[in-house]
Amino acid sequence: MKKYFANIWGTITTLKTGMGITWRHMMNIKKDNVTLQYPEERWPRPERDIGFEHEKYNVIRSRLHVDIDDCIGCLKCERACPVDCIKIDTIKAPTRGEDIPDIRHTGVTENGTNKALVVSRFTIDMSECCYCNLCVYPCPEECIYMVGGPNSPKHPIDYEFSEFNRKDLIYEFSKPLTSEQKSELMNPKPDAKA
Amino acid sequence: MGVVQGDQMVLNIGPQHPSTHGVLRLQVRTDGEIVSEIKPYIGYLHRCFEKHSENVTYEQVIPFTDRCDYVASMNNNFGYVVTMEELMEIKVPDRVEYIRVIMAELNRIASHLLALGTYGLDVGAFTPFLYMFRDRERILDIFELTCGARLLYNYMWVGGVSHDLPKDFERICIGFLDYFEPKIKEYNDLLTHNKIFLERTADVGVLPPDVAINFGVSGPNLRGSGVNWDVRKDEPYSIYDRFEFEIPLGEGEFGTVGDSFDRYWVRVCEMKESIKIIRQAIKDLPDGDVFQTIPKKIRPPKGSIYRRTESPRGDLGYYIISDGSPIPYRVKMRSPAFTALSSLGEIAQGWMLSDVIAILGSLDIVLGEIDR
Amino acid sequence: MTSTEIKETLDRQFPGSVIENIDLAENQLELKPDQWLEIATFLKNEPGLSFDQLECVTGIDTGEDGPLQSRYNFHSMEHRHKIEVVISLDRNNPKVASIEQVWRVGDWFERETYDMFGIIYEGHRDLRRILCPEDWEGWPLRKDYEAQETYHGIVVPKIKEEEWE
Amino acid sequence: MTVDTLMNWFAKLGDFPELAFILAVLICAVPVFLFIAVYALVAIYGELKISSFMQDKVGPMGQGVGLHAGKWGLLQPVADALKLILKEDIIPTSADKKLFILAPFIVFIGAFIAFAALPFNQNIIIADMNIGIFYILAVSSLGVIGLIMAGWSSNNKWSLYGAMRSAAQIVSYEIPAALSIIVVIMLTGTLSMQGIIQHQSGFVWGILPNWIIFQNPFTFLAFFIFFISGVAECNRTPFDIPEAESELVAGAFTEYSGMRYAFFFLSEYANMFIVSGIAVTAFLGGWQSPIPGILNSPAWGLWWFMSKAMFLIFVMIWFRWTFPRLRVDQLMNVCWKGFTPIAMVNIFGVGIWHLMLG
Repeated sequence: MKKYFANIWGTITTLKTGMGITWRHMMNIKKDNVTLQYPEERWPRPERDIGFEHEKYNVIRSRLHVDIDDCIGCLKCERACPVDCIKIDTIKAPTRGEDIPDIRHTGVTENGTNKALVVSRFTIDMSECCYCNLCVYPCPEECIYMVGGPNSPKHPIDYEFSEFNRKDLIYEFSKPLTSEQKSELMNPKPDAKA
Repeated sequence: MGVVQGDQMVLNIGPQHPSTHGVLRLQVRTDGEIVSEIKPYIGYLHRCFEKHSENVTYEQVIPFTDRCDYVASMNNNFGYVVTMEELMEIKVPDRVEYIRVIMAELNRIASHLLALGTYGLDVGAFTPFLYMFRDRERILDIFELTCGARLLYNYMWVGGVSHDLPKDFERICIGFLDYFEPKIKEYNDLLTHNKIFLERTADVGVLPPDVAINFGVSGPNLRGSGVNWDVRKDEPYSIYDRFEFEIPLGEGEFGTVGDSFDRYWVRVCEMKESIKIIRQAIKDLPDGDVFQTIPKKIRPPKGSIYRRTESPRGDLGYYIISDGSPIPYRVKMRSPAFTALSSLGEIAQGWMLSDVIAILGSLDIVLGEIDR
Repeated sequence: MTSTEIKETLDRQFPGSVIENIDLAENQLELKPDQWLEIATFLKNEPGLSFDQLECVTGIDTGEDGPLQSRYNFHSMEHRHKIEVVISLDRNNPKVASIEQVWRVGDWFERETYDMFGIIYEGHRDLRRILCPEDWEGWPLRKDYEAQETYHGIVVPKIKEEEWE
Repeated sequence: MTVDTLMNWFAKLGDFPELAFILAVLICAVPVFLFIAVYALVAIYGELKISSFMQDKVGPMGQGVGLHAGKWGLLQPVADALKLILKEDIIPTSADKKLFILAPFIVFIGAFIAFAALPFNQNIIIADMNIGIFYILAVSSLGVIGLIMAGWSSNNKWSLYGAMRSAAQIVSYEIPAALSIIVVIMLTGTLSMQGIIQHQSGFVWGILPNWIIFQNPFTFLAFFIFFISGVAECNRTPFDIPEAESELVAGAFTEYSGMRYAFFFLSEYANMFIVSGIAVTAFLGGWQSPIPGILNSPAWGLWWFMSKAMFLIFVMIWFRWTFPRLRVDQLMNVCWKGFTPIAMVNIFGVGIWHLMLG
């Protein structure tokens, strides 16, 4: 009998404690609220003072970006990708380290490397990307990297890069080449060689 | 005149069901509300982790380990890199070890928060779930700050970590711990000590210690049965032998040792122990370069190794066989949730349908890890 | 007990069952498949060994024409020692006794190994595929595995197509 | 606005009693239906907001009409209702079609006709029957039939489980609820709703209003037993095992969609109002003001009744977002081993108290 009433009493007190907690949360909603009204308000991205310059290096992994002018077509990132979402085609440049204004190809990278190859295709399928960051590290020219967040000058609202069409998630970074330009590059005219 | 006999009904819980924690199918034979037989069917989330691993290089396996136990990716990475380092005989700098321990323990808290929250959801309490998710978000923010990803980190690498800690990491992390520690009491008041919750969990789904060992159940589930076994203490890997922490055991406070409540309660206590470990680790965090021991090319010597580590769900074992090439010959993952789920048929037999859900929740399975 | 002592104990109890194999590491021992169930029961019940926990069962395909291996990792909660048992099986007829009734966890582990390697565990009460669908063909983790063309009319993708379009 | 007044008014126009009756009933039914619909929108909005506040979020919000859900998300319940109405109405092929279609209406009718005897204020009561409270208790359990029909006709195991559970639950919890109401009937000596309320005017213990809940400790207990049993009858957490979403998906409503589901939804909220209405009438003085003697005009009466009922509905919502769910057998234990004996003892207690001190 005693146990019976102790049981009832325990039930009442513990339930009361629980109700007190929800009540307190309801009353303090102004202070406790953790949600934001998404399209109007945006979540402040964590400050990422990681010791690098923000503009150059951003730790957040939202989207891959390639500075195609710096790419030397070494295929290291393609090999590093565990899901094979990077596809690179290259054509041998007529002259090493020389600009080709027709196709807006620059011959020298920012680091001073002379490019031997013209990157005719650099496609990243972001719908397949697993955001593992593995392609970023092998790059000798540091031209492929993850961007995102408010610090990023390239894609300021990067966590919202949704598309209506799956094909739009296939990013093409290389400069567009027409088929004539391509064949011209592949079969260089004798005078270009000289 | 025969005996009145109830017909038994076969009921399929899942693959799409609110409380199977993923895509799991339980074929349940019921007599009214009483469940007389349970057969779990798994494999709906099979993504060929082991087959994949045989076709990618060693460093490319790490993103796949992330996706096995997607709730505790750091611990999965940790287990893999610890195994690989033992195979390759790499000694990583102290700073890396400390960073790894901090991250793994933070992720253990995050994973337990999810486990406890969804367990509350399984027995019908909605609000604790959202409170726990609120705090889990803060941990994910810390991870995002550190490595840029919120869920699938690929943070720990063989021989190091992918990013050094941000400058004010210590302040942020201690700030989180100070915020989080009092919250555990709130959860206890709201959910754990709630009489209805106790009624639902205490004495339900008792897993006796010998059965638990026989079924290979590990981690909090095993400790809930009162078996003192924690890989961090008993087979210390990384630098866990440098920290002082206790191993909470199920005591059968409100029922029998090894009931659902004990498994739940062990997780609550483990969060406190993890906080202790993180505080110690942050205090002793040494300086150093985190990248110096990362090998240029991972080419382990010929041989095989089996190593287990303590993931939030239990003993996470990696069996790696190397043939000397940069591509693993075989990677086998011994997932703790796999063995835990295999015991469900035994412990949930004879309970009611609602209890089956409660027991399943108390085992804290992650289907991504079971099906791999 | 160290692994050499365990080896000696086993050799004493079951003469000729332990195969010397120099390729294996120190804590591994290779056994003949014949007496496996008896040895397993001995491993569990012998007070000096008392391997009460079966940590892991895994299969390994040793290559082209090599044998399949079934490997078991044991651990003793009481003595805190461990051992790994390797059993080599004929590739074309991989059969070994099931230890599912000694360690219940072996149930799913053996099913998984059966699923992936086609190793048949004799005496297993419910040997079905576990991760793959029941009517899947082939043993995926064998090195000579080739995926089936179609499954219920669905084309099984093999190599990713070069173009996405 | 009682049916009787209307019929008397029609009688003045001419001698057609049958037609007058039908007309009067129809005229009364339309406002009640509208009331239920509007009240359900308010209650849904309240539930959304209160639950969100309890969970540290703000719930539906918006920056004005046309954007999201209007100012403070006021349009959210309207959007919910619209969605339910516009959704495709699916009837499973193997369902028992007639029963499947009929079930939601029966459930709704059970809730709907109970409104006839609820006294909103001194004048607004559709039919002030002399067996009012008995009538409400009787018809509000009509919904069980609909639930069982829904569960059976869906031809789905989850639905069947939900229906069986809810039948057992509702039938069991009728008993402690009715036993607590007996206490009220003992004290007031009437079954009429208005009679019960009129009995509660004036003061008790000097300062408290003479509501039945305050009259003696046993009635205080009786109120809680009635209210919690009422929560159980509404199938709300912690007694929501019939539709326990983490166990039974959605219980008896699993196969329903669109308009039919909306009817179940509506009747759940209507039931909440009825339970609160009875509790307010029987224990909390109905439309009586909390300070007896002042603010007792019919308009204030409506206000008092509604605010008391809404408070009880708030408590139900509060329960739902705080507690876990009970198991089936525990639910029955609470009913048969907890509430029923206490309610029985209560009757004696009230009787003895009334004899000795009353």
